[in-house]
Amino acid sequence: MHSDSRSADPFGRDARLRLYKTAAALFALLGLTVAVYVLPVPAAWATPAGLLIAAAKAALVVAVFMELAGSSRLVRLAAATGALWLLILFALTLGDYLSRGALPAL
Amino acid sequence: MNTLRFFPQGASAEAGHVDVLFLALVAVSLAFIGAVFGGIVYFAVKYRHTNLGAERKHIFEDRWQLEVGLIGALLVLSLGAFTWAGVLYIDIETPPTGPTLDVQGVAKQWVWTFEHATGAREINALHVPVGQRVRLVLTSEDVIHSFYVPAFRLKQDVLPGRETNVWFEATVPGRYHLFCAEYCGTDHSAMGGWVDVMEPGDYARWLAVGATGGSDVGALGGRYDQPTPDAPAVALGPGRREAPAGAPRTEPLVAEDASAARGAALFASLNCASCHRTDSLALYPARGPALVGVYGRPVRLQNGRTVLADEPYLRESILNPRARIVQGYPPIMPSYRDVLSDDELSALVAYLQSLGG
Amino acid sequence: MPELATTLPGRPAPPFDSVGQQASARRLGMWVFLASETLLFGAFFLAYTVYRRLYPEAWAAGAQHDSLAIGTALTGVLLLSSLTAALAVAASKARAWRAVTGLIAATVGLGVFFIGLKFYEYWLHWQDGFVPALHFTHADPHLDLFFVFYFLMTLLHALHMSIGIGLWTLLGVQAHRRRLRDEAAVETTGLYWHFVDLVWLFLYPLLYLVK
Amino acid sequence: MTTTAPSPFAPPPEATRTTYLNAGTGLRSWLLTTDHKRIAVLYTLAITAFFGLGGVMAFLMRLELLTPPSDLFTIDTYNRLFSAHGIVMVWFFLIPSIPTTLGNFLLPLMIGTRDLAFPRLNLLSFYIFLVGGLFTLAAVSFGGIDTGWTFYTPYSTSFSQTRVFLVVMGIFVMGFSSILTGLNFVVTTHTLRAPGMTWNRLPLFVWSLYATSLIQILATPVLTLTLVLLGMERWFGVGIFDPALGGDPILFEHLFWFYSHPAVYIMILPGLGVISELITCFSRKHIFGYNWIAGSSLAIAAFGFLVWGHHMFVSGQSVYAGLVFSVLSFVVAIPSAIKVFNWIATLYMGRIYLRTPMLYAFAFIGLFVIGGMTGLIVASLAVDVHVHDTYFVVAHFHYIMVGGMLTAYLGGLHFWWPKITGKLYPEGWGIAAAILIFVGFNLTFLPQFIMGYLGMPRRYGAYAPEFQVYHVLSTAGSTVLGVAYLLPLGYLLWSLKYGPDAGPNPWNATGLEWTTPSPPPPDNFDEAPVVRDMPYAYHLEHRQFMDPDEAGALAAKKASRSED
Ligand code: HEA
Ligand code: HEA
Ligand code: HEC
Ligand code: CUA
Ligand SMILES: [Cu+2]
Repeated sequence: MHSDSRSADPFGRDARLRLYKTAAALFALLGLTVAVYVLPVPAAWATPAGLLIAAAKAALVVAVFMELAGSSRLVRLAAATGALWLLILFALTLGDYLSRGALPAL
Repeated sequence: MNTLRFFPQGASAEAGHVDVLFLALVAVSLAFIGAVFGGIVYFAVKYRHTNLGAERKHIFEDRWQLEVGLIGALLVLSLGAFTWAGVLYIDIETPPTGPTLDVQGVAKQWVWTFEHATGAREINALHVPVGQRVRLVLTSEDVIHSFYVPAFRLKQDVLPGRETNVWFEATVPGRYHLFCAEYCGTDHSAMGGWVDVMEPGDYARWLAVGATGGSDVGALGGRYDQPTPDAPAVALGPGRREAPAGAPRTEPLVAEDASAARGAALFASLNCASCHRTDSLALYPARGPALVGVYGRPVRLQNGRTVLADEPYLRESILNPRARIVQGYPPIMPSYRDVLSDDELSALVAYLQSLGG
Repeated sequence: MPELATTLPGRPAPPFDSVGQQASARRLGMWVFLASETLLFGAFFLAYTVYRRLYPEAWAAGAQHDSLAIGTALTGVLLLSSLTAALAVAASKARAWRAVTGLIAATVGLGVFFIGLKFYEYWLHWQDGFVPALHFTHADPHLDLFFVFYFLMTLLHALHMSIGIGLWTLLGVQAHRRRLRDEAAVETTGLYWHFVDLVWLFLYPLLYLVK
Repeated sequence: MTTTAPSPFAPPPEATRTTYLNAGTGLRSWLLTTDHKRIAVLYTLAITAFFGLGGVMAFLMRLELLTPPSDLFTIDTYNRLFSAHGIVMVWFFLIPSIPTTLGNFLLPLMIGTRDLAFPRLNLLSFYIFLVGGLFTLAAVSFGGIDTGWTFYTPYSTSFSQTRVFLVVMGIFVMGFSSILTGLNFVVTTHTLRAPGMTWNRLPLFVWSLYATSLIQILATPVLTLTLVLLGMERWFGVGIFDPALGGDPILFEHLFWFYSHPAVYIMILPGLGVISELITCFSRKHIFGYNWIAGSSLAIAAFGFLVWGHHMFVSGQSVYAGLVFSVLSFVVAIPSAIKVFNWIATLYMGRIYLRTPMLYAFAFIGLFVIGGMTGLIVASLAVDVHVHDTYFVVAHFHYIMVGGMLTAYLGGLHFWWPKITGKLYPEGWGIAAAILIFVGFNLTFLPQFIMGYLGMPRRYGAYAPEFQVYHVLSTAGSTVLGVAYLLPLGYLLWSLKYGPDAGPNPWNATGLEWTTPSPPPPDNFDEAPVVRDMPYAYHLEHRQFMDPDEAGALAAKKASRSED
């Protein structure tokens, strides 16, 4: 039931190092975002790339900072449900727009 | 006069198909409803607690085969019904291949206006020939309306800012209800008229003579009383659009009376106040400029110029609002060109002139 | 550190039998709430997507008025605050209250800085005349639409931030006095804070990085 | 009628017990309570008031519709009436109805715990609900709203001159109450079940509340956001949904129905759960297909999110989207069918007692099937092109919402009335009212199917004369219905003072809530309960008879039979 599978001291050196490393990775990704934007990549790529990197950042935040990785199945289910329902909202709505040609295809 | 009906008239090629589908669905539904009601009543009697003789060999565990079988059977039945209805829907929604008779339709708060290829226009009435595919190109000037002719089993929402097409082929001459089926404000229930399905010869004659038909401007009354065929009809003949502004029309819609009071009534019935405040108490910013004291006032336009709000400007603002846009406001005011007679326009302008200043 | 999480001190609130049960209920409750929040912001992102694809030029034009530097700085500040928040949660589990107090203070500070910077940016937009309702000339309704989304989305985000700052402040004061009424609250507030941060991670490319 | 012979089921004479009702006195002890049972009572009062309000508006509408022209009220008044009727009934009566009253009261009792996981949050939900409701009431009283309950744009954002903003704020606020209640229920169900209360022993009512809560949590935020956008557009004149400013009204429809279709399952699932409890109890038989009924609640909750576009078949949505939404609408009906099938199978070889709650359960099943089957008819694309926005749809949803959910609510209220109040309601009156409601209901809404297919559009305060016959029938029916609804109000209140004491378990029903005294003590159970049996063990010998009178009568009958 409890998530103390990850041994020892929650605020010990190892635990803190893990958080620092994650933060470092996040900042690296932020740098990458800016780089992709200012470098001469095709304009159409700017946002997709930005979103992709944002997704990577989000995954890190959720897995490490929010401790989803070490959480109970139930908590992971709750998180997954939110994401899945968001997908439903997007898929069926945009499905309508795209299939009647009201939006330019992606 | 009104015979009691249980089932609507059908007057389009599709109506019969829709009815057959509907009746089949009703039959299936009745079968299920009958089974459920029957089952309840039968069991309630048979296994009533006082009925001690009934056999009660309890079965506690159901078998999954039973439930899965039920799901399977219902799935098959449902998919059958879906397919039938879907195919018919596609049929209704797909543009016909052959030539069509095109009619433009404009919906605005509580009036339908149709314009035929010849330029003939009519209000709250639509004349179409029997046996010919008609394509309606519909748009709205304000909110969402819905074009609904029950006898054709046809309905289509009409949206502002885009064109929507519908197709139908009338099969039986006669006069049928036209309704607005999407709630659109105060006089939603009055936003209707009649569809006249005519023999092709009659239709041609009607077009040539100068269309006769719809008898009233939506909001102004008398919507469901079927006009007798020889009642004085209003001519909104071909080419009305070309008539020079201000030229007197031969058959005015309503008796002449240009008083500001009548303008006030029009202002209310046309719902101008939905955009133009005549007081300052509203909780939210109005969509259009306040009209109190507008007459004779300089007005700053979108393009930076300034004009004097004289009578011609007021007329133009109502007939062709997009010609000169007031600064700070979106160009959303609909044109009232097709709705107002000249007298009504004069009455409105008189009313505006009377508003303070 | 001997016994942890399982035997947190304190007594559980009425319906619960143990503090552990209570803590896991809190955690679940917050995650369920965040699932709900996902749909709240998600619907906004959906509307954004539709209009963005309808009016790509207006979007590109609008985003030109944003400052890449400010947007990136905002993102950096938030990432940093996420780190301090995560550290605060970890410290609270170790019951290292001094550290908790300091880390919460840092988080609050970064959050306030974020809001401040955000409002500075609003002020810049105000000077340029892009504030919905106040400035719209309706000359280019599609551009207006971009700014409607820009303002409403960032304001909704800022509102969430402010709530988070409020919660942190409350906890920070309690931790400072060593009188935390409910230790699990640090963890749930942390979850909330990270989620709000995560929303920004998507707002950043969508509102600033448009070409 | 009943000579007060000491009954084995009556509570032993005791010194006045502490119950949740007398545990504290004074207004404060009620208004600041965190006891889920008291909060349930507060909700019951509030939603009864809202129902009365919505019902009176419905009746005024029906009066107006007696004649074709709009003569009783102006057309603007009529438009305000049906809008307020729909809004009040949906958001302030039907959505909170069963979950916040019976659900709030019973969930902790049924799973064997002291309270919901977050008792103070529960009280907060109530006040949020109340604030939202009063906001809306104020708006309805000062100017009203004339957009219908669907707020279609751009009419609602740019054209309506009524108090759209205030009403929308009210519903916006109420939405948080809905989300928080759902959250509370979900967490409670997961974390606070009594020892032995495994998922496959959970009462079916709890399963249905759980499924309902999921919808409340996942759908309501989308409504919240949509209303915010609507309010912003209206307040600031920015064009989010108004095409004149580049907005898209169809997007509004998508967002609105993404919430509002799942919301119709918020409005029916708790009712389905209540019926499962009633059917098995009054058949004195184990529920048939427990797993399937439980699972179908979850299936409805999940699939219910995939069909919202069936409200938009003629809106200008793409034909392909229409096809997808239609086929999924057929699929979502199947879990409902599973439930109906298993209920009927439960009756089979049962020992059926036609008590008031059972009559409501029967009425529910019948009317729900009519409403559901006509739901499938309107889900059939080509037919919906004709019947969309006609009285056919109005009849469809009243059959489910009034014939279904409201009936289930009344059935549940009668069933648990003894538990909630400790008093028995008068059975004869109960049966009479149930029958009268059934008759009045059908007379009101059956004619609407016919006039709907004839082409009578909805939201019409004035209509073409040929529909009048059906409108007159409908109005006549609503009069009967209105009177019938007043009956329970009367005799239930009467029973509070004059009703006989109920004892802990007047129905000899299974379920933890019946193991504690009625009304329950403030902490629900004197001893923490432990569950050892399967649910609904009505087949066991000691569950067979409902009350001593009946036992005696049956024994006598048996005896007389065996004699000849
Ligand atoms: C509690 C509320 C509730 C519930 C539960 C439902 C349930 C269903 N509804 Fe209804 N509906 C509304 C409330 C509800 N509805 C409202 C308020 C509106 C109008 C909104 C507005 O515009 O104002 C509406 C409108 C509405 C429409 C749009 C009509 C239109 O505007 O044109 C459609 C279209 O598909 C629809 C379909 C369905 C279906 C398929 C179900 C299904 O879930 C029904 C499932 C049940 C059964 C099928 C019965 C049991 C089954 C059997 C006995 C076995 C047989 C089964 C099979 C053959 C599969 N509903
Ligand atoms: C829970 C939902 C619910 C309920 C219970 C009802 C109940 C009723 N409804 Fe309603 N209805 C809706 C939800 C509901 N409705 C919705 C969502 C719409 C769509 C709105 C829209 O288009 O936007 C609608 C629309 C609607 C219309 C269509 C209007 C139109 O399109 O023009 C009609 C017309 O007949 C109608 C009639 C009735 C009737 C006769 C009842 C009867 O069942 C009511 C009977 C009750 C009474 C007569 C009250 C009796 C009690 C008292 C008098 C005691 C009062 C005092 C206290 C308790 C303090 N309703
Ligand atoms: C949909 C909203 C809307 C409706 C309905 C509407 N108007 Fe307008 N009207 C506007 C807007 C917006 C403007 C300013 C922009 C423009 O000039 O087009 C305007 C401008 C005007 C002006 C010019 C005002 C000025 O200050 O120069 C007049 C006169 C006017 N309207 C009269 C009317 C009358 C009369 C009616 C009813 C028959 C009416 N309007 C209905 C939105 C509306
Ligand atoms: Cu136009 Cu309703
Ligand atoms: Cu639906």
